[in-house]
Parts: sequence; structure tokens; C-alpha cells
Amino acid sequence: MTNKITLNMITCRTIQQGVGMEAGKTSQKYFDACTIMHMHPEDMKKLGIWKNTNVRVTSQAGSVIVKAVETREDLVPGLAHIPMGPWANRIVPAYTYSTGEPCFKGFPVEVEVAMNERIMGAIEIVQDACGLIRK
Amino acid sequence: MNTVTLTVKKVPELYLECEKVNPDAFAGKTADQIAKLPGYQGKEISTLGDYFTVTGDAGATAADTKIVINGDCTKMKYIGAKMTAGEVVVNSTTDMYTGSWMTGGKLLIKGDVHSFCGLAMKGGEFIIEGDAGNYLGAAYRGDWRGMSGGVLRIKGNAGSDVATFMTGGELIVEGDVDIHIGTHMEGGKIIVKGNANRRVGGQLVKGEIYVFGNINVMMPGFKPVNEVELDVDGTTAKFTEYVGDLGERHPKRKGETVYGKLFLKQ
Amino acid sequence: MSEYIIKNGHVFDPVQGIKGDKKDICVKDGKIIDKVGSGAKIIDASGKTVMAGALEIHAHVAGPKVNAGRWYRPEDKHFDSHKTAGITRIEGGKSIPTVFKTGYEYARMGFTFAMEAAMPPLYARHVHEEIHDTPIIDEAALPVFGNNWFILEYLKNQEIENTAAYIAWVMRQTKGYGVKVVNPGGTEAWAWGLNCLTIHDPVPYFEITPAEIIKGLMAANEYLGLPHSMHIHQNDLGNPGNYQTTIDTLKLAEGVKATNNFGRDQVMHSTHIQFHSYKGTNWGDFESGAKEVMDYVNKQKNLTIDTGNVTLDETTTMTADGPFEHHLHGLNHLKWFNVDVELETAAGVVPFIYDPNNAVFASQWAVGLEIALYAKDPMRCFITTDHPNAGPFTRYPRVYAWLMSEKYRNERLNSFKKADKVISATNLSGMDREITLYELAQMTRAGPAKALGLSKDYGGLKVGMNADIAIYNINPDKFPSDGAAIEKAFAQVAYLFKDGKICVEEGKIVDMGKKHTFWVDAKVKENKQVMHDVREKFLRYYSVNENNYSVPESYAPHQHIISVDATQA
Amino acid sequence: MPKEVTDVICPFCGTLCDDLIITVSDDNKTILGVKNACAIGAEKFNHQRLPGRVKRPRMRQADGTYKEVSYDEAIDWTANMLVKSRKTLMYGWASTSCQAMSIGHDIAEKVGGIVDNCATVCHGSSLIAIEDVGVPSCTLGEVKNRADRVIFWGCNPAHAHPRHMSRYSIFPRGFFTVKGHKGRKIYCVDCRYTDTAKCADEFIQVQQGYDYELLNAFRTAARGEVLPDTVGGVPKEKIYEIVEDLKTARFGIIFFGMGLTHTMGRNHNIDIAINLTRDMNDYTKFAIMAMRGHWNVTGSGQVLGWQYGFPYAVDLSRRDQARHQTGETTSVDLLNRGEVEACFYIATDPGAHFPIDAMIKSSKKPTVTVDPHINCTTEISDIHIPVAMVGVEVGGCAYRMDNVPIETRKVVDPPEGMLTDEELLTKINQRVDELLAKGGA
Repeated sequence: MTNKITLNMITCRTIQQGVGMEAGKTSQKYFDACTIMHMHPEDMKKLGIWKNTNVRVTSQAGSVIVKAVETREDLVPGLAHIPMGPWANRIVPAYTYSTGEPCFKGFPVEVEVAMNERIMGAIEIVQDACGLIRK
Repeated sequence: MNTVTLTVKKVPELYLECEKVNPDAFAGKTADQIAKLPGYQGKEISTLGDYFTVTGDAGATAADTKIVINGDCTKMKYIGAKMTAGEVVVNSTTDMYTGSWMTGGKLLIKGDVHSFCGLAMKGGEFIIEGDAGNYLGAAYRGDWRGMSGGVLRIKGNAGSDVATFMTGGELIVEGDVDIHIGTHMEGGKIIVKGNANRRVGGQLVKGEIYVFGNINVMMPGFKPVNEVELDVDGTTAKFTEYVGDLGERHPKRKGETVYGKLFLKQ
Repeated sequence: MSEYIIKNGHVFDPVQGIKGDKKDICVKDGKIIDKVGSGAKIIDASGKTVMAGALEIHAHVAGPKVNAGRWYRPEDKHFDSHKTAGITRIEGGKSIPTVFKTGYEYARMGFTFAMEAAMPPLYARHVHEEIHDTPIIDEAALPVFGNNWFILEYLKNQEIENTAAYIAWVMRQTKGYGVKVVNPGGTEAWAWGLNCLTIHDPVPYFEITPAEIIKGLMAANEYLGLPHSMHIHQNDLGNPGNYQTTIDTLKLAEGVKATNNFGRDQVMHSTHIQFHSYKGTNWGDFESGAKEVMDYVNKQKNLTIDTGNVTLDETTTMTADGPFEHHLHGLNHLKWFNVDVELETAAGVVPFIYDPNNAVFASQWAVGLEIALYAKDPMRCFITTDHPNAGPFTRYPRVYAWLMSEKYRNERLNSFKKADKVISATNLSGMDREITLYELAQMTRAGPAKALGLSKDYGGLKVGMNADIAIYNINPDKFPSDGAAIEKAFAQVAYLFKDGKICVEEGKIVDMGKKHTFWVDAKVKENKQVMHDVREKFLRYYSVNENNYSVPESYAPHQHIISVDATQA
Repeated sequence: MPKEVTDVICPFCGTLCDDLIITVSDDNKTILGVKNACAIGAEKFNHQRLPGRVKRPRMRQADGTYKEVSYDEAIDWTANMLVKSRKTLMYGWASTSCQAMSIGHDIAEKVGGIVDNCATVCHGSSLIAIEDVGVPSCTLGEVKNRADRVIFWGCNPAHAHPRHMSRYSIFPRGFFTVKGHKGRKIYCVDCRYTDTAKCADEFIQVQQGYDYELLNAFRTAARGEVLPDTVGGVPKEKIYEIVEDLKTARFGIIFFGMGLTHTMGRNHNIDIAINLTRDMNDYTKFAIMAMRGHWNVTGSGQVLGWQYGFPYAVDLSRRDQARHQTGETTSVDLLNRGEVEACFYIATDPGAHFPIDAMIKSSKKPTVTVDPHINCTTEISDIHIPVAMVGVEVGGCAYRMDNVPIETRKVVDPPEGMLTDEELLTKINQRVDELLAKGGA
């Protein structure tokens, strides 16, 4: 099934992401903290998924696989959040409106179910994009 | 008026800073002398001759010097910047700072320009046939003295932050504009023939903004006060007159508060 | 270190009373000596003017608000950033030069010392980081005390000894030089959006008046016997009619005696007094009060002042007088920077354009010149621009020229758009005094050195003194008649010796010298009360720990410590 | 015998807590315990002793793997890269000491570098706004001692500055605030009901991307003018009510974060928030403060400020002048536009925090990354040079979010033979001098 929904994406700090950063970019803590997307339950329904399902998130900048989760920091329906990190930045548009600041918050993304797709590691996802992984 | 023709013979590897490409720098020089003027790419100092073939000698003064540039100038900054007189015609797209700080003369770009063009323009005529990037006719960072005179006309669309801190002169966008136009404006006139995205006239103190198309979201600090029939840049039409930004300070004249004005075509 | 002999120069040295006679100056190992060996390098100074290195007594050159003024004004150095060939770094900034340009420009003008006029103790480390990076010139900084909670509480009960002990503690923590007071009480009031405009307005909550703060700090300063006196930026700066408050404040020094071992005579230094010498009730009937103020200063011998000359430029105002900057922003609507500093002080910054076409600004220009021209004792009146408030320090040569040439200043005065209004509102027109080179040496060398308690080693050319020497391309026998020529001569020294080394030659920086940071270490009797209060305040009210407050030695690698023993006081 | 180091400064966020107590093994090599730190700060100190820490420079080889090289080789390679490149991006600096920055700037001035710090993707928008309209602010102690109205706008200290609320902004009792939290009214404006919002007395949910309009509405209401029925999803009655309450504050403060700097309008959102603060000073005392992220990003702005007069994105590529134009000399724009020939990253991880398109361009250029640990950038660089952790293994000056300078402390020794940022940059500087003397450029 190719059910797709469009959401407004923001990428923000979380304390788990902070702890993960300091534990090391290659640490499990960092991976667990940053490879998730906070979604509103209603949007999960629309998409037809349970929480903790992998999804493919696509923006004009690119595409990334993360795990859809519910959050205690409530979102309004239509708003989604991926913690800052290399996964979020696979889809953050680099355009800065000549201010130096990319579009980290408030850009449209398409979300689709990707149940069986693998989530890449922190180093892997950057090296992959940069074509540095010998296949 | 003497004409100097520059033809691009090599596209810069990075971006070439052409702060010497304007009538004032050329005035009184022969083609050979002009070819020896410096161009900059980071710490590398080359000559204009390395990147252009130069034909024709300049006039004695900027006023009687015309510059015509052919070839790809997409990676060239500062063309026509700080010009005080004379004429420049570029048959190409140009990069940042084109026509910035110009105080006189005529500048015609037959292509697009990037961001920060026409910054703090004081006088003269600047025409862009294509689109413009962001901060067209705006102030330099930190300065409260933006475009203060002259006419800046763009046939295509402009990006965000058009005419920030504008204090005078006239800026016409025949296409659409992105967010934040006329922010902190304190004088002068802006005309948008197409649509304006959000945040039109935010923190507007004084001056006039005319919009022919739609405004996505009107600033809460603007209030309609009148309906007027006006002739704007050759078009006569009915406009709704707003005053604003009501959240911003405004000067008083003879006890009367002077508001900024926004005219939206009906 | 090499020896030098500066031959045949016209020497101006108030310390020895030398008024331009031809005299050789010998230099060895950083000191001025009576004779050197035949191997000494000869500097031919014939037809030139030789003076000691100049001392800046009041400028804002290093610290948080100075730097805010720098970085929040990119437009102040856009197209004004450059590098000269040689050993110098990139220089930038018109109204607030970068640290590199600050050091170079002072040196090029013949200065060897500058006093940072306002150091918030909590930001002392920042001040010293900038001083450290400022080349060539020696520097010191004055911590601000006039709105400090400890001071307000001690002085409410006239506890002079505790006040003194606390001052001594702060100076050691911050590597400070003396006692600075800015808008006493007014800046604490500003923390609630209020102000103290006279010396009798009570400070909110603390129930003390500016007058009591000023008196107490003068007493504490003399109790410690510090090299410099209390250094005050008075209440009600910059407002029409403030000259009365100014004189009221100066009167607080009556009967107070200077006690110190540094040859200092004053007990109060009143800074940028131009801004405090206005008559009238509003900007419409604004008039110069310079005569009234200077008549009092001239007869009250235990006072020194500096001028604060308006230079008619676009500049950046900055002061610990927080409420004033807010007021100024209300007038010109330019970008307003403010920071309130917990328990201690505040600061504001606003760009300002002294437009000569504006009668008020032109009058302020005249008032500043009047102050210097009315001064009967040049050893008690020093030339400043309160850099950058009244104008950038790089304008000193022009200010000197206005003071030394009646013709030059009258040309300026008469060419004002509102000349008639300016002339009627001020006394400048018709003042024919022209400051002499000797008087200039008093106002910029010997005078400030004495007031700062540095007269033993600085501000003169006597044998044994520090070899800080400025040589100008000025022939006193053919003193330039045209002002522009005077400016040019003072803008670029022929030579500058700093600690006996040539650092500048014909305006070109040739050596970074060895910069010193001066600070005063005052020893007092052990004071349990004050140490307890310090611990208490850090525990409960400060946002940093006491142990993270002090400035380590590493911030002042070449420190020049002046020790004071007040244990017997 | 383990010993305790007290008054330790936490080198994580701009809150720069200075009351940590670290227990250190008697040989000064290992950290045994951390007191008073938040979860993130504690993790940072604990990371120091994690196994598998890289102790020597590594150079990428043709097959993509990394081989260990000597510091000298790495320094020589780096110096040659800097001297050869016509325009080099020198980005980072937010997690090192001011002393190290100074040396870096000296290098940049010689080789024609563009020095940019992490503000460029964090509070750069705030710096633009302050350049445009100034900022009325204060130190954090003022908030603790005086503030009775506190607004968190687009920031989430509960997650990003964990001890901010307890040390300064919500809970502490100060000189004039003896009631602590009870004496303060806390507002939180955000598009999410964040954990910070849960600590607030009132949560105002603004529609994502409508902060500018809402702030404009606040200013308009303050002047008693009419408003549309709702602005950014907030009813006008609420707006009037809040503005009137703010006017009655004794001392009010707005803390804002990336909810403003990263969303549509960027610097304009801060610009108008600053102007609201300025307006409030016509009625009472009001201040506003950026919740700076990296522990010493503020310090980088200060040092660049006193040396060149600009807070970030300082272009020294011409070597005879300093220039600054956010949107041109900012890292992401330089990479997007292909304006630089080489990249030197220090004390930062753009690989994790820049948009991927910018990093793809970066990965195609000669790149050196200086960082204590392996991160997303080191693994796309030609060389990774490990260094001692500043604030843990070496001291140095740092500036808190309110620009208060604090000297960070060394608590343990770095691994045997590991250089500090200062030592490394000094050696690179010397090598650059040698190459330039030989007419390298």
C-alpha cells in the first residue's frame, strides 16, 4: 500500500539527543534519540500505522528512513518532529534566504510507510549521501 | 560617450570580485590599462585581462564612459557597485552586489541578479530584466540607511527582504516578491505588480507600498482606512488603503501621526 | 637593550618646567638617563617637538559594552577595514576600532597609556582579554562601584572601613586600578526602569542618595590612599540645566584632603564635564554652562576634570549610565543595546550622529572647547573625547588644532548652518586663548600622569623616568598657522619610544613593544565582616561561584602592580 | 586516594553552570564521578573515559579506510592545504577556548580563511537582528534577583538548557524574588506543548511559523490598536490580556531559542521580539536574551568582535581586510554556492548539523577536522586530528549566553601525548609561517 500524507516538519533539540551527542555520534544512545519522528496519533491513523513503525520521510532535499513514535511533547495534527542530527539533516532544505540559516523548521514532507526498510547509522547516513561508501 | 566592451574569456573557478568593473574605475583608461585592473578570488589577485577581452578605451570621466559586458557573468560580484555616473549594460546574469551603493548613472542587467544587489542605492537608474535574489535594494547589515534614492526596476520576481530599511527612492517589482518586503521602511515607494508573500510592511514606519496582486497573510498591524483610485506606474485602478504598522513607532507632523501606507489593488 | 640619544629636539616637559628649549634626551634600558656612551644610536630631532608619551585618562577601549558596540555595528567598519604593509594586523572600525587598530592608532598619535574607564567587575575577565590583545600601549581599567550592592549597603551605614576593604578585594579579583563611579544610584534605579537625576534623589530600596555614595567613596578612596582619586561620571548627564547638579557634586569634595604617597592632589576626578555643563531648561533654550562650572573648578584645587570634546562625527555612545542610553535612544531611535549586570552596574550603547547642521550638537562642540580654554590650571584639566561618546579618540589631533588655533576653530564655528544660534548660546566666539605646546604637554602628559598617581615614572622626561617619548614633526619656531597642518603633525609621530624601544617611525608601526597591564594591589587589615558578606552574596545572589570570579594572572602576562598598604589606616 | 575538583564549569551549553563537583582518580587520569551536572553535562564528563577514543591523527586512504599518522604529518598536510587554497572555510570554534580562537584567527588572516562559528546555524539570526536593532538585555543573575515575568518563546530549556530554569529563570529565590517560582508568572509560547510549557503558568500555542505576526499583534495591542480576531491561532482577547499583564511587571524577561531563529523570517522574528521588549521599557523594565546553544559560541563572537568587529561569518580571504555578510560569508551559503576550495573544521560537527546538500559539497573538497572524538564530519574528512577536551582535559576562557566570561577548568589529564587545541593551532601556525616564508603563496 502506498498511503502517503504530507506533514509540516520541524527539527529540534531534545535532551536524549543532547545526551546521545555527548555519549558519541556512534553510540546507541545517539541512534535511539535521533532516528525517530514524533507524530500526532491522528496522523498515524491517517497513514494507517501503529507507533514504532519505520517510515520514509521525503522533502525537496531528500529522503530518510526513521521510526514514527508518539511524543509526550504534544504536537498538533499535521506537525511532525525529528530531533536534530544527520538523519533529520538528510531532508532539511539547505536554502537560507541569505541569512546563513537553513530551513531547519517548517518545511513540507511526505511520509509513507516503510515497514521493512533499515535505518542507517549516523556515520553511514552521511557517508552514503557523500558517495563515500564502497558498495 | 566612449564604449568599453568586456567579453568573458574565462569563467572564474570560484567567484570573481569585480569591484573595478564600473565607469568610475575605467574612466580615463585605455583598453590595456583596464585589462590590468585587479580582480580578486580569495587571496589570489588576478587582472580583468585574465578573465575578459577588453576592447575600446574609456572616456575621460565616468559620465562619458559606457561599459558593455558579454559572456557568462554568473560568478562575478560587484559589477557596477558604487558607480556614480556613466552606463553599464550586462548581457548576462550577475552575482552578488551588482549595482550596490550606486549613486548615479544607468545600470542594465539583461539577466538575473543574485542577492544583495542595489544595496543602499542612493541614485541613478538600475534595471534588471530577469529575477533578483534576496535583499534587493536593502540596507547593509546593521545599517539603518537602506535605499535612499534613484529608481530600481525589476521585470521578473524578487526574493525575500526587498527594500529593508528603505528611506527614499522608488523600487518597482513587476513580478512577485517573497516574504518580508519593506521591513523597517521609513520612506520612499515600493510597487509590486505581482503577488506578495507574507509579512508585507512589517515594522513599517513611513513610506508607501503598492501591491497589485495578492498578499498571502496580512500583518495584524495594518488597518484599512480608505478606498482610493490611483494611477500607479502607468496603471489606473482602485486600491484599498491601509495604514500601519500600528505596532511600530511613527513620527508626528503638526501634531498629526504620520503612518506608513499600504495600497492593495482591488 | 640598545641606547639612544635624541638630539637637538625642542623639549616640552612640565615635570622639569622645560618649555621648548633645545635639549638632548638619553635613553637606556627603558629609562631616561643623563648620558649615554658613544655607541648610542642618534635620533636627530632638530626642528621637531619632543614630549613624554601621552596618557589617556578616560576612554572606553576594552570590555563588554565596547565590544557590543563593535560587533553590533558592522556598518561602522564596512569599507573601513584595511591592513598596512609590515607587522600589523588587519585594522577596522571608525567609531570603535578593533583592539589592533586601537593600539596602533594611540601609538601613532604619541600615546603610551590608556585607561579603560568602566570595568564591570563581573566582566573583568573580558576587559583583560581585550587589553591583552591590544598592542603596544600600557593599559589599566577602573572597576565601577557607584551602584554596587555592597557599597550601597555599607555606605547606608557610613561603614567606610568595610567599603574600603571591599574595594581592595574587588581590585584584586578584577585587576582593577581605582574607583569609578557612574551615575551613582541612578544605574541601580535603572534596574527598575528609573533614574536619579540629582544627587539627592533616593535610590529605590537602598535608601541612600547619590551624594552619600559619592562622599563615602571619596572617603574610602583616601582611606586606602590609592594612586588615583575617585573618578566620577556625574548624575544627569547630557540634559539642559544639569550644570547646577554638576557644581553640587563638585562641592562634595570641599574639605576632603588627598592622602596618598603618589603625589596626587585631587580627591575627585570629574570626567567628560562637557556633558555636564549645560544651562537652559530644554533643547530650545539650551546654553553653555562651561563658565559657571569652570569658575568653580578653577578655584577648588582638589579637583581634576577632563573635557569630553564633541568632534562632530558619527560615533557610538556607550556608558554604564544605562538610563541615559535609553533616553538617547528615545531621541534618535537608533539601535539600543543595554545590559544590566547583577549586583553591580549596567551599560547601554546607542549609535549617534553629531550633525554639525544641528545647533545643539554644534553648541556641545563649543562647550567642550570652552571647558579647556577656561581652565586656569592645565595640570588639572585633561583633553578627552570620552571616546567614543563625544567622538573617536582618533580625532585628538583635530581637537588639539581647534584649541591651539583660534582661526581654525572660528572657521568651524562661523561655517555652522546655525552659526548665529550657536554663537549666542555659547561663549566660544571671542575667546582668543590658544593652548600652547607646553600647556598641551600639561593637559595630555604631566597632568593625567599626576592625577593617576603615575607622576614618578610617567608623563615627563626627567632622568630616571620611563622612556616613553613622542617626537612630533612640529617646529615650535615655525608653528603651523593652518589647522590642517597641526592635525597632520599630531596624527603621526616622527618617532614613538615605548619603554625605550622605537615602536613607531613616521607613523609606521615598527615594533609591538612590551605592553603592560597596570593594577593596584591594596592591602587592608583582615576584614571578616566583608569576607562573610562576599561569601553570602555569591551564595545567594550572584549567578557565578565566588571561586570563578577572579581574573587569573595569565590574563595580564606583563602586569605592573602598584602596591598600597592601608593596614595602618 | 580519589580527589574532588569543585567549582567546575560544564562545557556543554550556554548556561555554563559553574558549580559541578568532579571526582577524579588519584593519578589524574580518570573521572570517577560527576555531581550537580544535568544528564547531558554528566554524559560529557563520562565520555572522557569511554573506550575506543582516538588518540592520534588519522588520514583517509584511497580505499576509504583511515590510517594513523603522526601529529607532524597531519600538521604539515593541514598547513599545506591552508596555504594552497585560495579561500578556506574555517568553521566551528564554539567548543574550544577563546585563547585557541585567537591563534586560529591569526592563521586565517595569513592564509585567507573565512572564520565562521556555530551561530551560523543556531543564533546567527539573533545576531543579525541585534546588528539591526540592538538588544536590551541583562545578566542571568538579574533574572534570578528581579524577574517577576518570564517568557520562554520558541525555546525549550527543559531539553536544551536543563539547569537554566532551576539556576536562573523559574525556581530560584533571589534578592527581590524571595518567593521564587511563586513570585513569578511564567509564560511559554511555542508550537508544541513542550516540557518547558508544562512548567509554565500559561502556555500560548502559536501556529508554527506565525511568531512574527503574533509578536506584531502584541506590539499593536500594547499601543491599544485594534486586532484581527485571531493571530497565529491565538484569540485577540488573550493577546490584550497578556500585554496588559506584562505592562504591570516589575522586571520582565523574554528568553527565546531556535523556535524563532530557525523558522520562517528568522532574524525578523527576533528583531520584532526585541522591539516588543523595547516597547515594554516604556511601561516598566524588560529584557530579552538568546538561549545560546554551544557552551562557548558566544566567546567566538566576542573574540571575532574585538579582533575584527563582526560576531561571525568573518571573511578574511583577501588577507588585507575583514568583511561580513550573512548569506554570503556564512558556512552553509559558502558550501551551497561552492565559494571555498578547502574546509577546516574545529570543535564542531557540521556533518551531523548541516543540511546534507551542504556536506555533500564539503566532502568533495580537501577537509581537515579537529575534534576530540569521532563524529559525522571526521568520517568524511581527509584528516581527523584528535585533541584534548576543552573544559575537561584543559582549561580556557568561555562566555556564557549572557556574555559573562568564565574560565573553564581542567579536571583530568588528556591521554598521553595528546595535543590541546592551542598547542595544535600554534604548531599549524608555525608551519604556515615556514611555508609562506618559502613563498608558498
